[in-house]
Amino acid sequence: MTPDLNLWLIPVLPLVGAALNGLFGRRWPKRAVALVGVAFVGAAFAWTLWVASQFSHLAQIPHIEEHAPWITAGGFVANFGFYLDPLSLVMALVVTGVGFLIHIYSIGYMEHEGGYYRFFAYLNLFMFFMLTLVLADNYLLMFVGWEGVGLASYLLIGFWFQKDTASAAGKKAFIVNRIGDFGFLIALFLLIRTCGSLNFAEVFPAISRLGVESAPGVLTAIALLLMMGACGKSAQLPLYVWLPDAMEGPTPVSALIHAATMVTAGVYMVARSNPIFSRSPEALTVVAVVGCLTALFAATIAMAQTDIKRVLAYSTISQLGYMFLACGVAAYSAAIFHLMTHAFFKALLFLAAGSVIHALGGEQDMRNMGGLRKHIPWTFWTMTAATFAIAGFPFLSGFFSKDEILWRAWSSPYGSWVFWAVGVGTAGLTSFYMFRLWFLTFFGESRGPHDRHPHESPRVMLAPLVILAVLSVVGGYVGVPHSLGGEGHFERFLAPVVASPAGTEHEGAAAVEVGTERMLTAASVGAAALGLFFAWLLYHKRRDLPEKIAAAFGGIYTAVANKYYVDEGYNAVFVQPLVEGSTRLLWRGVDAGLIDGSVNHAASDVRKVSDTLRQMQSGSVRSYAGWVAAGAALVLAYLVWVGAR
Amino acid sequence: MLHQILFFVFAAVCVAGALNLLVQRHPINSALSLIVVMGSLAVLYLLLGAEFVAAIQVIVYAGAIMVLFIFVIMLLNAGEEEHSGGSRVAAVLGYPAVALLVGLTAWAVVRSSGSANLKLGGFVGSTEGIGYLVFRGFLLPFEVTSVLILIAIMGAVVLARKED
Amino acid sequence: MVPLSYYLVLSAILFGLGVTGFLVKRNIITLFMSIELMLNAVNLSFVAFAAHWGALSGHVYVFFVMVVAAAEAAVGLAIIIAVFRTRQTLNVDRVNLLKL
Amino acid sequence: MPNHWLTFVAITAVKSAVLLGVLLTAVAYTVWLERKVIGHIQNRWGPTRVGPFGLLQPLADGVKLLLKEDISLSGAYQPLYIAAPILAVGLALTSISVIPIGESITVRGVPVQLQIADVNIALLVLLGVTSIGVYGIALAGWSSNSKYSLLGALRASAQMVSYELSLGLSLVGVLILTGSLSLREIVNRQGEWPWQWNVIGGGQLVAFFIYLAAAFAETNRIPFDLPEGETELVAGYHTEYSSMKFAMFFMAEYTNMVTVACVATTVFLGGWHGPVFGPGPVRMALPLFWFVLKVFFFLFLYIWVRATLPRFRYDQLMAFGWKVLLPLAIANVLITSFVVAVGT
Repeated sequence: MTPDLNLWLIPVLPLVGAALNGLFGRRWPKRAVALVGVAFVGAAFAWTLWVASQFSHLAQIPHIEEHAPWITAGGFVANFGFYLDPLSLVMALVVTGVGFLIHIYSIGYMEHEGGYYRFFAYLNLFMFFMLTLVLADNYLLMFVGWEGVGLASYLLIGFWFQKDTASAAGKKAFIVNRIGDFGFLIALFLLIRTCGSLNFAEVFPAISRLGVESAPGVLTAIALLLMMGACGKSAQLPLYVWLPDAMEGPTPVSALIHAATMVTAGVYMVARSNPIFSRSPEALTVVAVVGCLTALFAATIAMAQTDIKRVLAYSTISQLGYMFLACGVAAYSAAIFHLMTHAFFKALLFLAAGSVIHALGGEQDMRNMGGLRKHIPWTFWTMTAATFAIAGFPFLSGFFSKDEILWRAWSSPYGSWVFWAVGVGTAGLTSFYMFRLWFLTFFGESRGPHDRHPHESPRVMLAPLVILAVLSVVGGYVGVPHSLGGEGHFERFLAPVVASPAGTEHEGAAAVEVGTERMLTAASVGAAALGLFFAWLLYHKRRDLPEKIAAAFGGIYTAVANKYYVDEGYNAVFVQPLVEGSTRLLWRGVDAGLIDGSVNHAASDVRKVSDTLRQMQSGSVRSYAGWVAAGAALVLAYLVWVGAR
Repeated sequence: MLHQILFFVFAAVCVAGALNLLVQRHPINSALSLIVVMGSLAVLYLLLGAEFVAAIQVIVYAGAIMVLFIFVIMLLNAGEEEHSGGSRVAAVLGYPAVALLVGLTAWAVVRSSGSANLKLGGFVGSTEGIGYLVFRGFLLPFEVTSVLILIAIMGAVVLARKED
Repeated sequence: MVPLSYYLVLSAILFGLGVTGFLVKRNIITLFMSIELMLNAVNLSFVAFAAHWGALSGHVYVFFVMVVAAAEAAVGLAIIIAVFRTRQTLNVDRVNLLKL
Repeated sequence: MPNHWLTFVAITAVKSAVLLGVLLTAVAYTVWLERKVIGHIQNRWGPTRVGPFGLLQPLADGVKLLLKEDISLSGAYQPLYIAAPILAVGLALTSISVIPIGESITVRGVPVQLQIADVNIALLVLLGVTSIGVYGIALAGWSSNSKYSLLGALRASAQMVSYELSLGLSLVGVLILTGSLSLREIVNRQGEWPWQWNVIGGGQLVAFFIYLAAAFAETNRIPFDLPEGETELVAGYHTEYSSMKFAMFFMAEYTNMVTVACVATTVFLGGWHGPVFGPGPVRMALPLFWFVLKVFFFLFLYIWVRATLPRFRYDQLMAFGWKVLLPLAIANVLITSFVVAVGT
């Protein structure tokens, strides 16, 4: 007998918080709002921990709890049901844990902002949808969560809706996500057609019965469409453009939604759908290529950004690219591992960046920072931990997870040395731009106004930083790879979910190539060190060099600094034609010409006809009587005619 | 024989009265002609054995409704009808239509009724029978007409009241 | 012995005269009288049919027609008075506009 | 050949002639009676000069009226001006024809009813004729082309139409009790003694008074004589009439009085019923005597009221008719039908 874990509590607790804050928070003091917002998320976290503690006792994996029927149409059934397996457990822990920390951080960060209750209500709402997404036992419910986090993201990006850029960024995020969702929806339709169900418990066995596709078929189509959805949600090429703009939202939002959790939903979804992807080599290749390109592409942009949050945003895109690269080489556990560590250190980075911004009273431009090391030591040290972690320095969390991915990219049957090379190059770039950020922010002389007095953030903000810093440092030890003397706990834990169909990679790779793996590790560490060195050289030692380099590579630099003009390109290729088309064709042509025109013409025609008919309405009673008499005579004549026949 | 004589006499009076209604220019003469028509119709009703109907024809129509007409004519001091432009529609459509109506009806009636004859005293409608019918079978219509009358009274009062 | 059709034809003639009156006459009151004439013509056929079928309901119908005629006369004459009050005329040809 | 239609015509003609003669005489002497009674009430003698007790006065009046100049008005609408009095008197005389004044008698083997026409729906005929009676007055007033006449006529028609309702409804109670519209039936239902008459035995006392009031109004008698109220309208609808035409209106009014009295007698006071006793000829004559006596009582009441009550104001007249008499009459009908329904 499987114990009832009441999984529904995990998403619903934040929903209650959202409802309370949303409905009544306006009249409550800030302390009460914060308490409600944090308490319900904390409760969800606690419940998740309890569930995790019970996990090993579960008789059956996955553990499914059905609550109520939702849609029953013909043979198709979708229920409100929750699905617990190692994957969703890890995700739920990450989401609730990191979410809880960020909620605490927000208490301090949002202290002086208007709409305090609104912020916490949205944040709780986000938690609800995110947990629904993670715990759903079918694609449809997952899609609800998927759309819901999009909504929450939209609301939070546009939290400062008075700012044009913020509301525009919110709309942009929403619209770009729509494109991905469109693919996701079609994938769901195809799934229904193929499997007759959207329940994971029915879909995956059904998929498993199908063989690996030798030529692109319906599974490839489904996988690619799912990937399209993932691209939208997880900001991959070509749909990544919304994420940098999303930095208009408050920093905790950037940390929670646009770094740690929501944007990883795509990775989660791909990992969740691994039975589908694994049966379509072409789709896997596409995923890997997209991930690879995104990683490299975003990293290059990050190098030239000056806004601290934008650097982190492109970094996020780049790291997400890593995860997709892992997925693309069927190393789902590596992807999830990196997802987890990334959640720790990227959340930490954002929060620390928020702390910096907080310290400087809203300054986000790194060119105006510098020398903050002494002023905000806690922030500095936690940020240092995170920077080293993301750069992949040995024995920090990022090192293990990134190394795992790079190794898989090399060794997996779907992998190739190209993926590895790009990965290593990206790792070097990552190291470079992160240390650039680090040096620009904390070292050298203060470049800001002289009357600036940076102050350390309150404890309520520092506590999450410290916790996350610890996690960033040690978080990788749950999944130390074999080659580094680890046990691969994480991988084994996730194995039941992401077992590859043919069981190809694991056995073959393990013992034979330990040497190769060690070599590769050394290469990536070298790349990271190189990145550190150049950053030190350019942004600490020789401050004049960057300008010279920028001048030397004028065109390329401008292109990179302007994000390769992708936004402008999209604008010219997609947005302008649409606007023009709607203006010329839909508005002037269809609406004004056809719809309004037909209405107007109908009116004027009716007027003409009635003008003619009006002549009958002379107002003369006797004329009316004449008509009536004529009508009566006609009726009578007809009746007589009928009768006489 | 007697029936035929009486019928033709009073039918002639009826038609003459109706024609007079049309010919007379003064509304009061038209009204009196109409009273004559109604009176002779009452006689025809008697011939058809409809005593009660004949009586209320006189009481209600001649005695009440037409009094109302006369009253209004007197009140408004309506003079001779003036000649005003005719209605083309009435002339072109109306008169042929009337001719057609009467002609067709007469033709249809004569053609279909055949040799159905009415005997004098062949059927006498008792007042009691009508009472039973009205208060049993036609109770609802009867009540509805009472409401109608009430509405008409109120309508007449509202319409004819002088606005202050 | 009078055939039923005599009564019916008489009824038709009276009705036709009523319609003609409505078309010919100009005085509103006379128009009303023409309507009454038509109603009477119909009543005649009711009574004739009642005698033919030996059914009293024909008489009841006449009774109802009279009730309706009375109601109509009351309201109609009230309207005539109202019209005369505003337009000082009873000629329908002068009363062909809704607005004064 | 007792059943031949010629016999019927002959008998009817004779009856009509006799009744006409009696009626006109009665009318004439009602006038005399009125003058006499009012005279005495007002502490005068009334007519005394012509004949004993002025008994020949009506004859003299008739001769005078006949011989007076018949003024013809230039402004009058002649056809109706002439037709109106004829209509008035004709209708007045018509209505008396359905009133039964006694049981049928047998003359030379032929049964003769003391009634010109025994109609099933006599009461309806009476009401019909009464309602037509308005036209005489209305047309007279209108055709005279005189404002007094017109005002009188307008008043008269409004008043008569209004009170006709109460008049008719006051009779409905009796009709419910009797279950017939035939006056003969109504009389036969009542007994010899006053407590067997409809007015008391039938519980129609209220109806009787309603009828009384309505009848006064219908005949334009004081206190409801507004159509001819001489102090305000000169003489009302017959202001412009003189000579025989005036006499006709005069006759019509008094005939109507007699008719109304006869109807009251028939419907409420038991008709010719009364204690019958004595030898054969007396037994034959008594019913007729009782009938005449009751009618005389009624006429006396008319005169008495005329000498006693002042005239109503017009709005009072209308208010009384619509707000007092009509509801009372309706209540009477309801109560009577309820009692009858419970009784059966």
